[in-house]
Amino acid sequence: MTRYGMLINTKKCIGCYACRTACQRQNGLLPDEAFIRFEEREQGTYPAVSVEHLPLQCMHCEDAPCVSVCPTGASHIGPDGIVTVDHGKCIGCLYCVAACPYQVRVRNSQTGGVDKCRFCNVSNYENGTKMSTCVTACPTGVRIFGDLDDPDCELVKEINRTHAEPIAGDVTKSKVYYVR
Amino acid sequence: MSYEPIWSGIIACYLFLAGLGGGAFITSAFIRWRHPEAVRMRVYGHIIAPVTVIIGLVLLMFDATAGLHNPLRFALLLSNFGSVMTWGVVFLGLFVIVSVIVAVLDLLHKHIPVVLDIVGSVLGVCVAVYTGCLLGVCKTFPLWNNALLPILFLVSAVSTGMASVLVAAIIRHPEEFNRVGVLKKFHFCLPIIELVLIASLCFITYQDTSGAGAASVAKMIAGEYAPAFWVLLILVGLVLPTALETRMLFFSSREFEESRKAHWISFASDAGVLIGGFVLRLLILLAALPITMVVPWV
Amino acid sequence: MGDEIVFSTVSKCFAPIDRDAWNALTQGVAWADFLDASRRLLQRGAKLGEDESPASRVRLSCPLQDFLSVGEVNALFAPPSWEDVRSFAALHFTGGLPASAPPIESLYRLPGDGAEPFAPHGESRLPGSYYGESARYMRDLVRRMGMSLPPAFADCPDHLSIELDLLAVLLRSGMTHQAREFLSERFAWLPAFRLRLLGLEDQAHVRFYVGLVDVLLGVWLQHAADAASKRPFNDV
Amino acid sequence: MSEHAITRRSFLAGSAGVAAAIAGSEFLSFGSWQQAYAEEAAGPTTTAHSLCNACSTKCGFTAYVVDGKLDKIIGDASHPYCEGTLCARGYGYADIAYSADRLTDPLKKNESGQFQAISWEQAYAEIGEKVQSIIKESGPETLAIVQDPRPSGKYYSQRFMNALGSPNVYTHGVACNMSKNSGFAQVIGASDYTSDVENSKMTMFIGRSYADAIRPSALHALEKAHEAGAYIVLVDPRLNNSIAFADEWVPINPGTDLAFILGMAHVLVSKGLYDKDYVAANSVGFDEWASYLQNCTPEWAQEITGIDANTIERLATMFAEAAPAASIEPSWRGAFGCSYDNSGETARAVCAFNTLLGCWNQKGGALFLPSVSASKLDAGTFPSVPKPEGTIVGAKEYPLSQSGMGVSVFAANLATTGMVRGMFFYNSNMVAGYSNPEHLKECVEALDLSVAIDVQMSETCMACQYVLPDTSYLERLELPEFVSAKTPVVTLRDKVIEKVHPNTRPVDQIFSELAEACGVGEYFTFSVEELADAQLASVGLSLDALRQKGTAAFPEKTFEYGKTPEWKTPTGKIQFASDACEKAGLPRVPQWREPAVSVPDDGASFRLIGGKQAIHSHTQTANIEALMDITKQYGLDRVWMNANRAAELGIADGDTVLVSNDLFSGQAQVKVTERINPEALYLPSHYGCSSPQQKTAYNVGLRQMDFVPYRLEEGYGGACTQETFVTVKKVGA
Repeated sequence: MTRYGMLINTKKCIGCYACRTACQRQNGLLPDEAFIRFEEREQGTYPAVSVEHLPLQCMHCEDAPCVSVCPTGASHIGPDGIVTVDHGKCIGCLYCVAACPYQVRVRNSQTGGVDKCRFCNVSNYENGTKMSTCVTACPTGVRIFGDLDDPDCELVKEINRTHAEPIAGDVTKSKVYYVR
Repeated sequence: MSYEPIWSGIIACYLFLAGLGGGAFITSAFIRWRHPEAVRMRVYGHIIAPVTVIIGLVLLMFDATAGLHNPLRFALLLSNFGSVMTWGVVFLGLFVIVSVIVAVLDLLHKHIPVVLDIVGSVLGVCVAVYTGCLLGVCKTFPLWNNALLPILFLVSAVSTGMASVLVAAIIRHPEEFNRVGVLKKFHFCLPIIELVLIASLCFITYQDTSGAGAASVAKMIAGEYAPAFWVLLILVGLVLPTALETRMLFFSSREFEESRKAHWISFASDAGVLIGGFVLRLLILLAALPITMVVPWV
Repeated sequence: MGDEIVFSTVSKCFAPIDRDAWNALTQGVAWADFLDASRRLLQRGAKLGEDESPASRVRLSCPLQDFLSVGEVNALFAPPSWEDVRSFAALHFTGGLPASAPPIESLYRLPGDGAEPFAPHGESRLPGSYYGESARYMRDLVRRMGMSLPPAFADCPDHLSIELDLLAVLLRSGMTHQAREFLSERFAWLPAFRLRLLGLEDQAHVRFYVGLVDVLLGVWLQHAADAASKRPFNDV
Repeated sequence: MSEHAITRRSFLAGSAGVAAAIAGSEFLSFGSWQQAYAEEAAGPTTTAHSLCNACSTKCGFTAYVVDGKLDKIIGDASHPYCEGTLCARGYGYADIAYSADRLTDPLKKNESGQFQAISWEQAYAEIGEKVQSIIKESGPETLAIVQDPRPSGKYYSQRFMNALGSPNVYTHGVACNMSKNSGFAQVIGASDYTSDVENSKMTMFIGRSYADAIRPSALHALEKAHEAGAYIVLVDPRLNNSIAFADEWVPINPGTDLAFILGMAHVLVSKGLYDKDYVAANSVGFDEWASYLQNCTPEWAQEITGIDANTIERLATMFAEAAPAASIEPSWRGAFGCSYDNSGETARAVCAFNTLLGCWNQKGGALFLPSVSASKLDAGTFPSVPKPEGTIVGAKEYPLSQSGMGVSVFAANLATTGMVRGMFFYNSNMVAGYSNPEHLKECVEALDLSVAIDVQMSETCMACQYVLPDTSYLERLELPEFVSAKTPVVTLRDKVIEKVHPNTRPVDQIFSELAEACGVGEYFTFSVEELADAQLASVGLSLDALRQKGTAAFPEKTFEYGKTPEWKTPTGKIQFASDACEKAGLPRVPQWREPAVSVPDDGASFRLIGGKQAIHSHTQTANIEALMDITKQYGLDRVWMNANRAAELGIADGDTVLVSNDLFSGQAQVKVTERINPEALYLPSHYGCSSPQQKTAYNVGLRQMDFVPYRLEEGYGGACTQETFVTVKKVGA
């Protein structure tokens, strides 16, 4: 079975927002509709300071709170395990926005519906379609996309090598792993 | 880091009106049981209940913009029984049906089967509790994600429901208002319970390990919402009604209690309860901050 | 017939045309006919693109006043000079200026499908950007119907002038049903454009243009209503 | 019902010349069209290669055009600057083509100061007449043009000005990297070099951040260097985002980089750790400098820079150990491109220090990369323009300034004297970006003729009499761009989409037609296609071939390590000592020079420093909604203040403060951070747009330049953009 997932190496992230704008272009999003959000943490005191940039996007949880709270079934988990919003079913109640622990769901200010990362890089991964996704556009190669059930793919090898983990532990069975 | 609340005024109205409707129905049932002579007040309660809930539902539909543009999508609301909102739709739907039937029967001076009163009251409780659970299952918000909130919303719902019936009585039928002593005593207790629940909610939420709870409480009681919290919710919504009712119930002569002046004092107290009920929901919606991944709220 | 004169006249008012054409349009009988046709089209019960018996025209009052303010009606009865029109266009139908209000549909719609036209006030940001969906639709439609766009409009096919011109062509070609459908779909952005015009300072001439837009809006309300109610929900 | 010819005339033309629906043609409703549009996956897709215009790097990308509208853009792997990835600005700035704030028609300011659309014919006629009368009355040297170099723009603007007989062709360099380039030229005879970061053992960055002012390939190199274990040092008052791939932050006091370099040089020289053979073989004036350096001890430098003497000594020693696979990176605008009265001298010190390491053209050191250029073209088709007499205005007063860039603001400053009477601006927002905006606005308004060519209403456009609407970079073919790299290439900005606004014109056409109107049309008798093709033919390519590939390499010119370059200085050697500097009133060897303005030690004052953010460039990207939305969501327009200083002033994170000095005063929110030197207040450089026509950018944040007085660096002419201080006060306190 294919179980798509992603690795995000925050040690390489410079917080440049290229992934956000590339994603907007690839997916034709509105200027204020971003599937990737960022947290930036500063630690230490001057001059011994460190800074961490953390990009967050839909974790495509196997135990997805957005899916369980959605009253119309618009948010659902597709056959390939990708959490998907059926735009024809969404009423825009925003319950999923409130329920998502990662706050990565956005309201489309034009339709009122809710949207989020669609793991669009699948097309690139499966048949090499040229895209400007967060994975391919990142100038420092922060992200790796792949099949979590394929032990030979780069994603799984890199997760094992770096001991990457979901950002908030096991709470939602997230399929996005982080190196921090 | 700034945070834009997900829901605000319209949803606060909806939560408030849904609770108020449920509370009003319960009030009517209570009046029928303990004050059968206060017929008018009972009718008011029975009218207020469906009307407010329906207004609330319409507001909810307005807030769900994508649904508003494509109304047929609302038909899908019953497709996921794992969702609290779906259960809410069930409760609200049944409640509206029952309360409308009861209101019609009452207006036509037909007998209302007691079983309808009981079913309606149970549904009223469900609706009120549901408004709390709706928020409560959002694990990301410590201010919501606790078992106190549904109780607080239930108490507030009954309190505002009673206040609405009492206000109507003061304006239209003061003579009945004078005769519902048990109801008033009961009504008197509720803001005190609410005060205790709000204090507990703040204390417990403040201890949340993520920091988001503390930040939410701070935002509510000491931050940008502090004036609304202390003046509108605590003072106008809880302390003032308690103080006024204490005077009316325990330190006034029977004559004064039945004077028009006293009625207006009660009116002020009940209006305070209604204001407080709305502000409570608004603040709970606006002040709640989600748990962040790495950057603590300051 | 003759409804198309309303649209072809307003079309020319928003387009860059030369002095002779402007004078021919506004100083002769043509303008009176335009006003006459507008009045008729705004009558309750009037049917777009359908002939009426001369008798039915007699019953009528002055429906212009139902849709237009007195100032606007006066402005319509005394159209501005070509110099005034040209200088108004230079200030307001030109992009990138503080008081820009180009009559181009894309600018008043958010990108993407099914967008509700948005009402911008005064000098605030226009909600859309150039060459949106409506522009591509108009481009395709014009092409499909075997016509071509003049170079000056090559890249804003959803300019008000072109939309109106096409409507006039539809009516002239007897495609009444299609004209109604086009009317109901295409004019939803006019309230937003109207607000934009009202926010301009140059009120003397604004009244003339708002008057024209109000004639269109009146026609839209009168004739699009039935078409709109037939429209199914987008989807479920 | 009468029927009039006029009302029956249509804008639409049918195939028979009559506008009528053709029998059998089908009307398609919007609803059905939308459905069809969605189902067909949105029409045919075409692709074209272009070059980004969001910053001066000009990365190559492939643009996908779906049904005539720009869709996604993907960086070209073959382009040496982007290597397949673009930055946020590139993705966002492409929206400019469809921006609602685009200029659509030629504009002229009327008596009441309002812009009004006029015809191109009128604009050309009036401008041409004015140009000719200025030339007649005061000579062509009173005309000037300022441009931010772009492939076609730099060619056509220079040709236009020279054809008129004026040598006054300026770039934005005065407020960018001119002091640095000029200082470098004094030492190494070249205005720039490239650090071989990815192969280095140690590289030091002074005021430059690859992660904030992004050139993707540079970022790739930095990442590789970090992974290979190179020691990367950031010398910057601010902990910039490059720290992800760096090992040490040196939080230097702003404006003191020169002392820091001198301190390190002292260590190398006094301990004999420098490459003595290299210095002896390749340079002149070393002894002079060495004797000056005697007093520049690390302890001395510590006093000035705030950096511990041990750190200075340690870093110098590490450099010596890593040499020659080590260098100080050339930087760009950052700390010494144009910032201080000592910027040019700092640049000299940087090159002098690198010489001590013997790292020129060594693997991991500092390289002079090869480039290719078009050879001379057929003078029949492309008539050569006679070289104008005289030198560029400002060269006399600022003898060290690079004539290829020129002291543009000095020229503007002469407007009030009548020595400069007419100025053109192409793709340049001088008024908002180069020095004090209020002052520059007055200068431009004092001109007898001022013409701006741009795509949106910049502050410079606002100050001009005429504004001519350019097509956006996506709507035209430009001349080939030759790029120096380890393997040099030539790249192409091809036309991606049709013109969005019919009445806009591409830069080549505007200048050719302007030239015609000014009576020098004989030099512009060719099309941009012809010229591009001829230029490419001269290097063995063709326009068609380059259109297919976007980027073509010249592998035979590939860089080789170890070759000693030819030093293009007056002495033919690396110059520790410079006669030209002495003549310009500066020391012969790089010596410590205080910044012109020192910050009062009153507890409330800060030196105001600028710097790029990864999502913006200059003032031109601020009006892009997708980029400005990031600014707003993450509060990127906040000023950065050191946490201790903030505590002393009673300022908390997120507070609104009043930033003021004697020139300007404005409110901003504060980011209280440990990431900045206590002496500095960082104001991101992209905000404070004062052009109401840029409706997204207008009034967001503060503009650094508003706080900067008009001042030029001695000898070099740099705009001294950080020679200013401000006080900060909490609003409502």
